[in-house]
Amino acid sequence: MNAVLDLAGLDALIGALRTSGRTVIGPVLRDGAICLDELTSAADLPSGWGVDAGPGHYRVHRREDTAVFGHSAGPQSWKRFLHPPRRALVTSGPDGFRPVREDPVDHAFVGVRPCDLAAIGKLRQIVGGPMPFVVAAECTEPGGVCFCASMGCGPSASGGYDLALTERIDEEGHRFFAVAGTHAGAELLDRLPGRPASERDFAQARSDVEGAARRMGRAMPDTDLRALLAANREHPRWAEVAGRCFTCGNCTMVCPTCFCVSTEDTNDLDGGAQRSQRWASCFEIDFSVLHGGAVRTSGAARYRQWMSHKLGTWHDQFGTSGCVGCGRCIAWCPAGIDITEEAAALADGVVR
Amino acid sequence: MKPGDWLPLPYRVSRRVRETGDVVTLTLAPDGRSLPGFLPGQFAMLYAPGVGEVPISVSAIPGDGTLVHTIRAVGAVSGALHDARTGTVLGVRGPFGTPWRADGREDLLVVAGGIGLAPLRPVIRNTVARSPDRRLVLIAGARTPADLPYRRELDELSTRDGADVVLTVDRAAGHWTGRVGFVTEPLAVHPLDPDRTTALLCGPEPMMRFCARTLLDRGVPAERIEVSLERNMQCGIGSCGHCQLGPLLLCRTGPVVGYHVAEPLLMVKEL
Amino acid sequence: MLSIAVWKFTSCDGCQLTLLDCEDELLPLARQVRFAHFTEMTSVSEPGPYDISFVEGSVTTPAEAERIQRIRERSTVLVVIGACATSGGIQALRNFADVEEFRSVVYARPEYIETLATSTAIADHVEVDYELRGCPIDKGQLLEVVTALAAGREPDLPETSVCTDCKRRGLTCVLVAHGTPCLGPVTHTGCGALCPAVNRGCYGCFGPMKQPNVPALLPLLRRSGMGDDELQMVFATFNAAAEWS
Amino acid sequence: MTHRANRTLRVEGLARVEGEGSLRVRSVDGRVESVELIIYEPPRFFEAFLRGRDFREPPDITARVCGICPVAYQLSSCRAVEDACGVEVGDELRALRRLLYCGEWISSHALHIYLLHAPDFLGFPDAIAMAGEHRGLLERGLALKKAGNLIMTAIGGRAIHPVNVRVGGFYRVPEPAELRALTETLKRALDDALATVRWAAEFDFPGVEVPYDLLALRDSEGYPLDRGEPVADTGLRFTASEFKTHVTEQQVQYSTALHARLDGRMYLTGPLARYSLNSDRLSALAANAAAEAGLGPRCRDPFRSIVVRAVEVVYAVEEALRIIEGYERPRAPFIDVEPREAIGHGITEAPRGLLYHRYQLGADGRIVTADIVPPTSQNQPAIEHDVARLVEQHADLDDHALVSLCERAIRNHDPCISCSSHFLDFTREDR
Ligand SMILES: Cc1cc2nc3c(=O)[nH]c(=O)nc-3n(C[C@H](O)[C@H](O)[C@H](O)COP(=O)(O)OP(=O)(O)OC[C@H]3O[C@@H](n4cnc5c(N)ncnc54)[C@H](O)[C@@H]3O)c2cc1C
Ligand code: SF4
Ligand code: SF4
Ligand code: SF4
Repeated sequence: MNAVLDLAGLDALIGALRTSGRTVIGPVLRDGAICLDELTSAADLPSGWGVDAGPGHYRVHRREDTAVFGHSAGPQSWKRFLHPPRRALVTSGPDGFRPVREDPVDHAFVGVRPCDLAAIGKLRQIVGGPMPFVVAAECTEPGGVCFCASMGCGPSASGGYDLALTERIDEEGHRFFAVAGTHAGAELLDRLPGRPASERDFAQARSDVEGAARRMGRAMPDTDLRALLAANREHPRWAEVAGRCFTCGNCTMVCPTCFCVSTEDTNDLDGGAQRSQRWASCFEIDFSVLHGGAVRTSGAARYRQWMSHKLGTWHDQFGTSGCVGCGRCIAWCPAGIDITEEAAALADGVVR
Repeated sequence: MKPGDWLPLPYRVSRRVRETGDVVTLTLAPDGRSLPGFLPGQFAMLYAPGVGEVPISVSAIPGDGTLVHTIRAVGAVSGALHDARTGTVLGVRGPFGTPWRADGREDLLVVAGGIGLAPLRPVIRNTVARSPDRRLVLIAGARTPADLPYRRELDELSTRDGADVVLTVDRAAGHWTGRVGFVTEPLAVHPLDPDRTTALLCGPEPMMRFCARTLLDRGVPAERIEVSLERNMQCGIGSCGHCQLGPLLLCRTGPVVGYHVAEPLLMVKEL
Repeated sequence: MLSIAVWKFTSCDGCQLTLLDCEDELLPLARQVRFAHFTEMTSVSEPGPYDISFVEGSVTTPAEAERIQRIRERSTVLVVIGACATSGGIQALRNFADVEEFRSVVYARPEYIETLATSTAIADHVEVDYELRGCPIDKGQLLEVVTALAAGREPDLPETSVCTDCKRRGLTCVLVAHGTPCLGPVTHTGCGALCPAVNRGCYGCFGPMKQPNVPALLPLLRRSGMGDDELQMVFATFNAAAEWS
Repeated sequence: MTHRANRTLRVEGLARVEGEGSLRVRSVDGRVESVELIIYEPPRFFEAFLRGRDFREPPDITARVCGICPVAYQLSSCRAVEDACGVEVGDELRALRRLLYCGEWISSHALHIYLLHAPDFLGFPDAIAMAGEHRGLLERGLALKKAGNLIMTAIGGRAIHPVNVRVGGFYRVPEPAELRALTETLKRALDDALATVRWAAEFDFPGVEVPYDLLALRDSEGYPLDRGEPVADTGLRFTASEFKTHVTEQQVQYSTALHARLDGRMYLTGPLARYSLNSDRLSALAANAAAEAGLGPRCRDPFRSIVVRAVEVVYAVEEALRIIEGYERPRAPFIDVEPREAIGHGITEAPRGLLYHRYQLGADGRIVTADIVPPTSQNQPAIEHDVARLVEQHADLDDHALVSLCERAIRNHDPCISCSSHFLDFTREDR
């Protein structure tokens, strides 16, 4: 089922999701970036804000139009809500072990870009958890660090959403071509104030998204990445990247699929203890610690782990790539290290 | 995250046997619900409440619902487990990981270093109990004679027909009249039939590499050499990411791995 | 009951004040531990030995160099707290200057003042068991050390960058998104990314992380507007004598 | 009874004061010959290494002088640098600074009242022992202290060495909601503060009056915190830039802190001086609490400083509530400050009294010279004098009792020894 919504329709969509008891999360402008936060209405969306992103560089800028989804991936990802940065697991005390039960939050995600939609799928494959209601925003405007097309994860949403919107602003106004992906999505769409979509609406939306595929800022080399990384574990490039890499862990933290956690105990002052987990990164030296020391101490080994896992061994472990091409790790790496460039260097046998 | 996966079951220490100066064997009895059965080579995540949780293999499988673990105190958590008195409640999750593939009829060669004997002990016991005619060679090493666990059992084993027990230590001390040196030395010369030998190795990584090399040189194919690998493990269910060794997630596709898979990975520094 | 001693060397008192800033925890804590020596808080002073000694401040006088030895001998676990104790603190700026000149510039009668030419970390004098970084230390980390040691576990004191906590908090990177110079990528975490949370770049008060890649940061700091002088100064303030590279 | 003609009293390691110091009193024939408050806190040379640093650095650097009153250092230094650069922040940013300062006053005073000073009056070695019998009391004190720290954390990022203060204002100004979240806590704190005044008023006071001149700031409106002009009860009044012509410092052999005089006379700064010169500027509620506690318009009894501090806490909590209520987010978090070749002075009222900063800047924005006079070095001669008088008046006490009385006399002034040792006059004064 499809329809065309205007901004009021989008607002009604957010309103309807809220009335159904869901916490609606979507993009908002905060601290000079497009962040993810609770939406109370469509007015919270970053209308007219776009993004310039490059390696180690990100700036929001005013757009010429009032598009609300006209920005590429920001500093946060939906991982924050599906796999929170810190989470209590188990408490122990005189009465034994108990799981920490959090009040389940019924989330609705609005404005999920196709790369992130793919990421949600990959992440949930590993960490599980309830599926939120997802309103995808098809990508009509990729950013400077995007390469989802070359990862097969965009720019069009290929499923996993309840509703998918394609935003368009032209002489005919500001509107969203909406497609339902699930029964729940169709039912909701049915209740929204929109008009039925025409063949033309459909064609326009498709051509906008196809156009986006041609405007990706970057591309992953077209090769068997898994084989490439497996074959290059001893490549001199690793030591070279290590010269630029801070091992600060930013890339893994912003990556929408990096799932690693460390567990820790905390003791309260009355004899009880709590076991909890927090986001971890393979860039942390302690990550690989064994009695006697860490396995990966050099920056080169840690960078190799990250990239090889994302692009290579993820296939062995989970049957798919760990990268969706959202480009966050490129933009938010302070040093601007570019996973596509590093892959290309391996593929071409280049050492800087 | 499925919280159930992270929720330990309470087990009570029902027996505590001192093996060496820093090694004990604990028998744990379920304090309520019990976990599914473990296979030799598999491990549990043992939780010392408020201190931490670490992977520990089963060192015997009594079959009565109890779990037996042999623990060497090396740090805070293993130290707390080692110190747990009878009656102490510990948390247990499991079973996790791959078992030793040692059910065939061919000769069994078991090579262990130090506490590495613990995960291999169930295989030895099963073989003795179920396949009395199967040839069994055990080569075990330790730093000093006092660090060799299960001494009585090993002595008993050595009297069994068809079982060769070779013990060696890095440094002799006390009344030791046996061998001094690395396990690779007896391994290089001990009679074995490479065409019908399955080798199981457990111990420090360099030791396993040297032993595997020796066995390959003697003609045992990599596919019939198994090693038990160690990496940092925090979940046991493949979702914390710490135990990666290249393509492997050792809590799931390990810890027991065929040497044909392990070798190329172990050759890479800091993988 | 653990006996705890708190010692002051050359410092500002801020790190030990952190203990008194544990307003909610102080009374529950007092049921688990005994303050056997803590001049800022109590007139009681026991001779020791102590289960845990917290040492604030750096060594800047011959008497201090003497005193830390005696404290070490009487302490089972010795925890150094704060930038002064872990790296010599801001007063270590003298290490790069002429202390005689400092002394005469500041004092009318320099001969009255007994001071060493350097301000040094406690670990330069005795063996240290745990290190709490920061100028000042973080209250949560302080409680973590006490509760962990009381429970017999290893304190959880990550040695990675401030960035990891900045991201866990969901903050926007000020270096990437605002072009604000930030030492987060090379600074030891533990503060909870306080500065980025107020749109400020980290100025490194927790000192260098393990294996900091400072050379890689310099061009970025330059690009975001820092001159050579500023670069010099930003690494030479609260942890001037720490190993930034 | 050990009335001895010649005696030496020693207190090694004064407890429940901030920093490290000791006391030596020598008396001959019942007359006190010398009192030495020995500050062996090693010097840290702040003024020396500030030379050559950037003009934007003093707030962060000088905060590290003292972990108990970092905000005072940050704000005195900001004001001095801004003075040198010829700028002043607007009312909105000033209000936020004042709010931050209220936080420090509340926290620092609550610390002193409950954890350091009250055990003296109730006869305990420390607050934790006191809590053994009066748990509720310490809980109230800690709650009050926490309220102050919450204000500092909300604005400054952390309570000790806040990260959000800069020359010209702040790095980030809080959203109104972030501050209003504190209102409930502060309302409870106001009740606690009032209860603190009533409680402290009931203590036993030996009833002494000090003779020194009193020096405090006087603001054009309100009780002085973040600005004002120095005034003395002698009628003396001068501007910040004249501070060093009236206040002179001298080095003494036994201490790493300098001793200050006001036009050659011994003087006191801090709560007693502030209150005595500004009691007309208290809010109605605070003034009322003071009156009920039996404080007149002036108070010269250092033992009663605990009551004065409690009154100041009432004022600071009320002031914080007032500022939060009227708070609107300033348009910009800071004003631009361009360096120039000039000298600037800044004085604010730290919890312990006047804190003076002076910076000479070069045209390139580098600091040429720096001078800082903290409250404790100004009060040090007066503290010693207090001790001397007590020893003479109570010569009949045994050593133990006399020593503890001396210690109390010192604690009355809440000396911050960490601060005082770090500031010695920058210019050479050989006398
Ligand atoms: C599959 C497997 C089976 C094991 N079986 C046994 C056994 O039967 N008996 C035995 O005594 N030991 C066994 N170990 C080793 C044991 O897990 C470590 O000795 C233990 O984790 C050390 O933790 P600690 O806190 O005491 O020491 P620390 O050195 O303080 O370790 C700190 C942390 O590092 C991690 N860590 C350190 N060493 C290891 C390690 N070797 N493996 C995994 N994580 C580690 C843990 O997360 C630990 O909490 C096994 C390890 C693995 C991976
Ligand atoms: S590896 Fe980089 S581009 Fe790929 S999904 Fe992660 S953050 Fe995005
Ligand atoms: S790249 Fe690193 S942090 Fe990310 S999932 Fe893989 S191992 Fe974990
Ligand atoms: S962000 Fe950096 S400077 Fe700021 S508090 Fe943390 S460690 Fe200190």
